[in-house]
Amino acid sequence: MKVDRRSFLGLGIGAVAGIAVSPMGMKLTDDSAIWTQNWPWTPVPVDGKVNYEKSVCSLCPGSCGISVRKIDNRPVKIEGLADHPVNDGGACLHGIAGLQYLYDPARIKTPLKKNGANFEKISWNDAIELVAEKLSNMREKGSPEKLACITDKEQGSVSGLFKRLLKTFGSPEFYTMPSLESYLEITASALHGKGKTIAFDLENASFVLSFGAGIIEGWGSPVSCFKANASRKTRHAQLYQIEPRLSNTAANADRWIPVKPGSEADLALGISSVILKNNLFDSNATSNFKGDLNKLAAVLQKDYSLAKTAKITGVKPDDIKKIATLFAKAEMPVAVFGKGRGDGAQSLKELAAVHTLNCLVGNINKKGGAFVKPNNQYLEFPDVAMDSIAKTGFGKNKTGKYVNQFFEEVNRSSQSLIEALFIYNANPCYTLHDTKKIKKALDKIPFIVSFSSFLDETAMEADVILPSHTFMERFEDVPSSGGLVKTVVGLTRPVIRPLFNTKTPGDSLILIAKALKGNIAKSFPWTTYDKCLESLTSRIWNSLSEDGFAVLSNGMPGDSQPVDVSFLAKNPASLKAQGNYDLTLIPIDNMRLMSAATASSPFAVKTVSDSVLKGKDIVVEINPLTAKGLKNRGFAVLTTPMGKTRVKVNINEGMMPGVIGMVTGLGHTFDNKYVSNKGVNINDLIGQVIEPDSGLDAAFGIKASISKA
Amino acid sequence: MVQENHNSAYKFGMVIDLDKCTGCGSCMVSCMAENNVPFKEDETNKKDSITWMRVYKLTNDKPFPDTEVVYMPRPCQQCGGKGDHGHSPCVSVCPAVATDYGYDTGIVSQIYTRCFGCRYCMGACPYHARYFNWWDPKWPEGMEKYLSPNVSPRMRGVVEKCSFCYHRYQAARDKAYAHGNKDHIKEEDYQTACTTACPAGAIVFGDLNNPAHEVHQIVKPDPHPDPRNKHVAGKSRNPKIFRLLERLGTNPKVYYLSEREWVRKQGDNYLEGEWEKIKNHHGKASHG
Amino acid sequence: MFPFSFEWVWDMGHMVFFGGFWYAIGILSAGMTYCIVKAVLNTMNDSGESH
Amino acid sequence: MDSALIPEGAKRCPLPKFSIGIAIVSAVLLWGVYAMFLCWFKGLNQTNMNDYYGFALWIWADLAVIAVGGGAFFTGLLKYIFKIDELKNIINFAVIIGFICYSSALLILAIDIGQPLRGWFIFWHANVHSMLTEVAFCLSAYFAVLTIEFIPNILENRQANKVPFFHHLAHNMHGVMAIFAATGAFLSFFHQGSLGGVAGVMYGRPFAVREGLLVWPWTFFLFTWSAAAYGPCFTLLVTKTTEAITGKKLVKDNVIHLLAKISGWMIVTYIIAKIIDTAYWAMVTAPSLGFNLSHFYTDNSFYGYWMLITEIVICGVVPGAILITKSTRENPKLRLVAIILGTIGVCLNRWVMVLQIMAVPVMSFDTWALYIPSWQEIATTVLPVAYGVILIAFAYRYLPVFPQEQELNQVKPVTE
Repeated sequence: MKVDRRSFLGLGIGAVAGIAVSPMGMKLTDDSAIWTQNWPWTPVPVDGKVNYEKSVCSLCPGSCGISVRKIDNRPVKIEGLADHPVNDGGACLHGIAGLQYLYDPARIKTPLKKNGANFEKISWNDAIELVAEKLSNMREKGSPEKLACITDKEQGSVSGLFKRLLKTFGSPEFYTMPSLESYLEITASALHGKGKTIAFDLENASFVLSFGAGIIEGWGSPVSCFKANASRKTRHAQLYQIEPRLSNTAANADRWIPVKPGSEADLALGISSVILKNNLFDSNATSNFKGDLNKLAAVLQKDYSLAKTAKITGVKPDDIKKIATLFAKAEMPVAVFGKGRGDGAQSLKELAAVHTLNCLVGNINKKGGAFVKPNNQYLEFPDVAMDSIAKTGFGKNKTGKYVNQFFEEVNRSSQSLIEALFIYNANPCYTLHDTKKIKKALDKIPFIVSFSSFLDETAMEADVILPSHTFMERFEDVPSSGGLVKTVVGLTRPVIRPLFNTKTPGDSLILIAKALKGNIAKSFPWTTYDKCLESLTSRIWNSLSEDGFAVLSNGMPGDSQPVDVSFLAKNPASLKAQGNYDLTLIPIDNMRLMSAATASSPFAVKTVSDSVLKGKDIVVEINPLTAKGLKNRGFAVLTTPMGKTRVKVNINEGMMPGVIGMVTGLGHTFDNKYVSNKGVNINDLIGQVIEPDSGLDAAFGIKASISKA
Repeated sequence: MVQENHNSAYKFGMVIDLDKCTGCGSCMVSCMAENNVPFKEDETNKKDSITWMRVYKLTNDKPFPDTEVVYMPRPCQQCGGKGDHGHSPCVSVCPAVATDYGYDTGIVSQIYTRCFGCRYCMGACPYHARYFNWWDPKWPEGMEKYLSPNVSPRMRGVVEKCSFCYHRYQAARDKAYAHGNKDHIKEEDYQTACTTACPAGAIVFGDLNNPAHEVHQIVKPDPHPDPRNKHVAGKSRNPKIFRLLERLGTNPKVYYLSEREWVRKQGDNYLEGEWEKIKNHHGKASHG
Repeated sequence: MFPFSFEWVWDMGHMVFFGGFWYAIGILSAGMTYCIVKAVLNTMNDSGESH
Repeated sequence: MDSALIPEGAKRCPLPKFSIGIAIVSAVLLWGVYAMFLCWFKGLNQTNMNDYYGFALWIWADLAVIAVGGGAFFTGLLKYIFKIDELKNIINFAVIIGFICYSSALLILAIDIGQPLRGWFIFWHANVHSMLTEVAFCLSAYFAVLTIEFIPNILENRQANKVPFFHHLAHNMHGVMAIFAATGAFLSFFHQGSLGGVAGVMYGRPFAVREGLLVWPWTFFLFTWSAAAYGPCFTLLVTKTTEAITGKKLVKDNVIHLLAKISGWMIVTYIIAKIIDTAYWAMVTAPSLGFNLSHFYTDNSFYGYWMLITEIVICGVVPGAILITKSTRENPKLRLVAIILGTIGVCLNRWVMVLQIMAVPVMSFDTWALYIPSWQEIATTVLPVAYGVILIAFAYRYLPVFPQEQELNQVKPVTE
């Protein structure tokens, strides 16, 4: 058959028509749509049996109870635990995003050893051996006090084990990072004596005078504070917020009183001055003052008159008087300190001045007031075995009183003050002021052991990393802290089998102790940390393991407390911000960003406003009066004595003129693209200013200038 | 085509106390974790950042130091549409019935496998409650293991939005069935993820049709149409309670409560002088 | 589109809309069928004539 | 080389020259095709659209090409139903332009949707209450009509016409073309209207929403009317351009004048309706929702009153006035100005009814959203233009598109 053009054409048309009417087209169309509904690269979560586990979140000192929803063995969601004494069902965004930490790209999956600029993987045996060898050498040289340790807190069994290791090893160099809890203890110690802490009964107070405390910005135990704040409306209680910026707390308060940065202590003293002058104080309470009250009163009358205070603080004299009267006459007043989240730099002058207000109006250990209570004591450690090397070493003086001073001394000294450093749950290279200086100090320490779960800024500086399980993979006791009225211990429990080749920090320590042999091994008689925990908490273990928490004390301490105001009576000077520029840069604590050892999760960073972070640029807040010549959302160069950085500008009426606000918690540099390399770390721009009378880093900010980029 | 709306049915709704809201973001994260919402490297372009629950920052625009700020969480408003007949702005425009109005719950659904991504619904929604998957959802290695099987992750190219945690409704309904009481879901058995997460207790969720539910007691919805606007139904009889853009007649099921007048005023648009005239009538129980 | 897809409802909306649509499609296909059939017939007639 | 395909008696440029021209335009086309595949394989993150701009450049392009493609249905309606016979001299070209416009619109829609492989759900799972559903159905059906209307012209190609079946088919189709044209007009009325309805029914968007008749908002009728009014302007504009490029007169002036006159009166009546609609919306509809007119026009310099004035006065009243006045209409320069303005006017109207709706904030605390398209969006929008140029070039070269061409371009007998 001859196929001519015509029949070929006909054939073609016929074929096309045939295919068009055949079911093939429809089948293909349908199949392709079904394929798009089941794209293999879009995950399909596996179903299974739903079950819940109780645990405690230890991402921040809040110690909230959590309920982890699991599908078979797979945790899928963290929620607040109903009826938990701390948070009663509520949860903060960081806790809810907790599972993201489990799968964080920056997690350390196996022990690491620094080799030149890089890390190489090593086995647990080799890692422990390496650490033990270094430490043994130090003891052999007779200088065990050259081993130092930095953790996040004093309380809890893990810190307890670190301290114990140091003690039996022979070193007094145990430090904790600054936290609200540490400031509460320092304040209590200065005014009421050692071994005590302070709590604020925000749930019942009828008038809260907050000196910058970010009650709804992560201060204290955040969820508990949120709840107390929310109940304020129904209780008709009032909140006056004193700070330079319209923070969320200030916005939610009944009144916002803008105050010049760094003059909060002066305002508190000015208010005390009014209270004393106008006889607004509680005369029963003043009987608890041991001496020096008269001296303080004299100082106040002289240096903190209304006019002078108004001049220093920028608050109108009438307002100061009004606040003093309202506060003193309120049924249940409480003055709260700890700017922002309360874990940044603070001066003892400010802490003491604010707390003196509580003492003057007699609300100590009264409902709705400030509670002065003994520190948590629920762990029962057996005695530590110490040999003579240990005893001599342990008896030596610490390098610095607080961690800031420690780093300063290490930097200053020409000799090698510290030869080995343990760092656990702390990120000083990120969270302390003048991070360059901190890194320089770490460079001077020849052997650093990190117990971090994540390869963060400080872990990067380590020589050996003994990676820890995250809080979802381990047991740990979590004592409540941060000004919470109740004293609660929670139990963090593993909700998933460890994902990587990591260990509980307690187990790492037990292994190190055993490798060090002798008395040190003897002081760590436990086979595992879990057994150790059970025996240390044996008194409350039943309650811990069954309910997930144990309430150590519920109500308010009944006793009256002696008050010693001799520190303030010496009339310590208020610290000035460093530098000679016209403006002052201050940190802003934002609830949606973590700024302590734990970095924010991807979810948390996602919620951050574009007026805080835009692309990779940090946005600073500035009043229109100060922002002359700058464009809203435009670029600017911010200069402080510590350096320069490019920022974006958010011109904002909620910021006091003359002040620049920059959020904390950005500018991380580790390997998690969802969280890191966004904005700058404000601690790079602020230097530390040590308060001479206390040894605390009290840099509330730094002088700065800003100009068009 | 007026359908019987909500007769002997649930009408789930929410009231958010803006005076209690702290802008902390718990609701946003709880929502994202509950509903398998993805995240990407840069989420600072808020115009392409999927946040079913978004918290807006409102300001009174007064100069320092009289500035005030309030946070406003905005889930999908689950509009009942004009006259509350179920013709929500988005549902009525979806060409493929990929979003539908549940007359038994009052919830606006979204069927991801049905949606073909025309985005008409997004244009129709004045609340920007709808989000498009411009990207394939991707999780860092291993992180997909935390995804919940209750909500399917969405593929690229479809629209998604808040569902009032519909899977929780289904679970509560199953529970009610199992207890032999299929028509009565307990208030505490069905609560959205944002509601339970809110540490300030600012969100109250429940059945607006059920006088026993707290949300009903707070909102006190007026069963009659608004005499000033025939499209508006279910207006709150509490003068401190308002809905977003109520005048458009979208009839949202999300109510807001604020003591501050300027906040209530920002809930809608008013011509000059209009607010002064109507604020005193606002939400009054004119009849009933 | 068809009465057997599940969102189909026998209401005014569907009947008017699809009534109009199928009516238009009907006219178009009938018209085209007419033209094609007639063209085939014409072609056959042509060849008849030429032979 | 290809002379066997060129209509008898017509003079065309040499094939190499033609090929070079086509190659240049094809390069642009390929650029668009590349962008199109990027969008299909990588997804719509290739665009600068976002959750505020779910509808953007593409939807505007869609609406605009459909509006200017309205010349096809309207000319068809006039020619076959109202029996204005002169229009037979331009109807083929109007149909081709319409065919290009509608196929482009369908292509853009296929790129624009997030799940192109599920695009058919709009038919299968149709929601009859959605304006977009109506658009999809009528648009596809009308595209079928345009194809049917285009087929006879293709079959009239010198070689194709030699096939008896094709010859008869073309002839028969001409015979019943009135029925197809009527169906086309019916379908066009609804899809042009529904495209207007897309905006008008968005009662959550005070800038878009309109009151109306039964289920149809006023924008429904305005869109149909404007497509009928401005579509012929575009037909005339493309004809004029083709004449300029080919350097030949292709359609007689009386035909052009007639179409221009009809277009003029349509524009005038449309613009009166549009002014009434705008005034009612500005004074009644928007204020009832709490909006002043100034809310929509005074935030930024782009979306200012200038746009409203340009659309209604400069590109509406002015071309209308030029085209209804005999003297100005028959002045080639002024007529050209009018048809250009008219084309711009309808495109601007579609821009406003798509993009400004998205830009205007509705919640009092929301902000204006401005948008600049990505190169991928621009390339895919230029793609249909290149495709159109190529199709017109081929059609002109090989099909007897303009019945008056030969008459108008007779080579004068050389006097010996």
